[in-house]
Amino acid sequence: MDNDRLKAILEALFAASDKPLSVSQLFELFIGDIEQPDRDDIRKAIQELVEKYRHSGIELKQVASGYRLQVRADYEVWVARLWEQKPPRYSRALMETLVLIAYRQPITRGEIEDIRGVSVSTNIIRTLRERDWVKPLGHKEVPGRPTLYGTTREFLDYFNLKTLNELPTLAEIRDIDQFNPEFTFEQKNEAAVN
Amino acid sequence: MDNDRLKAILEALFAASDKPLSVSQLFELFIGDIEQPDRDDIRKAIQELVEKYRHSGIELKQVASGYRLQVRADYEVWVARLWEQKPPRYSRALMETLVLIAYRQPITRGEIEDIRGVSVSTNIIRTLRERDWVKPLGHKEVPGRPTLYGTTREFLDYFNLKTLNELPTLAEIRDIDQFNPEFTFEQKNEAAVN
Amino acid sequence: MEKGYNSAASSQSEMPFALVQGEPLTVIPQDLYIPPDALLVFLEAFEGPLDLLLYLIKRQNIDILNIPIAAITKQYMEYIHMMDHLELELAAEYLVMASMLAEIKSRMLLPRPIETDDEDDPRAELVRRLQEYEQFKKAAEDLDALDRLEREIHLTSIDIPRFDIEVPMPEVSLADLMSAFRDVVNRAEQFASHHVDREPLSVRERMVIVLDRINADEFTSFIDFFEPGEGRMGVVVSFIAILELLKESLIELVQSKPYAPIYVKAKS
Repeated sequence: MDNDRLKAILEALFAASDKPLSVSQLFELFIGDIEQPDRDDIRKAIQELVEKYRHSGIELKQVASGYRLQVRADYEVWVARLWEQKPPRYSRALMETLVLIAYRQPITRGEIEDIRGVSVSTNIIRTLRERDWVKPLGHKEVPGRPTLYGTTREFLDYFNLKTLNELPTLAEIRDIDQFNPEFTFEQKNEAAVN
Repeated sequence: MDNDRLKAILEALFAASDKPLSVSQLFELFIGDIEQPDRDDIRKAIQELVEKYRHSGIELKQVASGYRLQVRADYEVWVARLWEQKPPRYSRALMETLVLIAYRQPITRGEIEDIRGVSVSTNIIRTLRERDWVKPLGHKEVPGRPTLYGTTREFLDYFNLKTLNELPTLAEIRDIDQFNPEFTFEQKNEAAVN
Repeated sequence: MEKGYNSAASSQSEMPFALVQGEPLTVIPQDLYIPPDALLVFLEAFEGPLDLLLYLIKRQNIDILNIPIAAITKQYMEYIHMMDHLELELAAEYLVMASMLAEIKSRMLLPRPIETDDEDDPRAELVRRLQEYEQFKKAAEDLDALDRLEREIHLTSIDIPRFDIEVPMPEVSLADLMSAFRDVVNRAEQFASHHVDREPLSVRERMVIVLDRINADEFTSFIDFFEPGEGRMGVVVSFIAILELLKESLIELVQSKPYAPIYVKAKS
């Protein structure tokens, strides 16, 4: 298949699909065609499309579950004027729970509560599951067999990420003994004297 | 405003909008901006965009109420395969929203959210309205004057009902559970989620 | 929250009032006064005891690795007492933290026996937890700042013209709908205030029909809503529907003088 034609077909598919499309999914859509492109043809055409859209209001972006056509964030100011409705807002409690599941998966609700120092409301877990950002991965083999949670591809897709590695890095935790040597020293001395 | 920038913004707007946009509508979206394009700037940029998309899988097409980006009909064969591969399904959240509108109409989005305990996305309401199952009935006289929703004749037709009264009552649903334990709704739930 | 940090920090004076272990200690109980209403909002802004502690520490630019336990405990307890005084429902976690702080404080004051030579600083566990929480609190802010769908990024909504092949619509069966209903009712029962299944649907349906027929500019005659052909039941249903709409302030009834015709219009 001619490369320009393949690009146009892919463009039509990305435009028509409301979900990201992976190279494998795209490959399967051509099965049975006389001129069937192979996976490399598709990858090459996608790269050219990404390039083609580089200076436009749209971008072809790779996220966790494939590529999708999306409106560039740069033009959000004008796009927002199209709609009356404000984007959904999520509470701090929800974002903190989500971030703990993302960085510490698999994690139980109890473990999240330990780190946050407060209980996690059922509503938060329900909202996260309803949004398909979080899924149960199994049960932890401790008394009560609590559910272990992890994040989904949809979570990465929503936050415009390809992999969990693209999440912002965590701040470092400093060790109390290393950063406060005099204090510990004095304490130890005092203790030794008594 | 620089012509390339204007083109990119217009592209973003056409891509984001689910309705055609006219030159006047577009012009109004820029009112208040420091660099406000005039109608002729917009017309010229649109013509250039139409040209830009001439050899692609998408086209910027003029219809009665303005311009819209659409998938080119030449590629319908592949687009149709996309749906064969993945028949569309409604989410659990959409079904629950619909059911609350059916049983509790007239009802506001906020009331639905109170009962469900999670927020209802704008998309859900939009989908239900596009499907013609739900319509706005007016505004509730409380702060913010939220829209009240109810179901339509098309909703009854689709579910083969003459009146809302033919919807089963809660007691009847519970009876089904009791007398047909093997036919539990759980199975349906799972099917709907996947 | 950010606002809270800034305003508190600016009203902060850093005069050390005591030296503990060679470190200046600043305790400013005076600045704890906040009007009760504001306090309520303020406390709701905290995600729990760790968050409150971090706030107290940040406000005074204290190094998290060297928390003046006595001072922080005192301030923390003042907040707890205020919450208690305002009869705010205090999450148990706040009290657990209060006792943890008290314990650390007493262990810091008491000379420690020799056999606990290897023992860590009594504050170590608290510091670890505070840092860990701070780490994820920051991560949550970072995640929130990422471009995301529905906010900075939007999916394209490119039309698909009517092809010969029809775009399939999702299929829904009445059983699917009922299963959703059952779930939602079960859930609503957890909230005592909602009763989903109380009213007969015929009234709800009639309410919608009434709303459909009226608007805010025109008057519709009250009696037009009653169809004698529907029989007694139908008339009663219509009447209850109108009363219900009136109760919810969705419609207005207008009568120019006694015994004059009654008109219905949408509340404008």
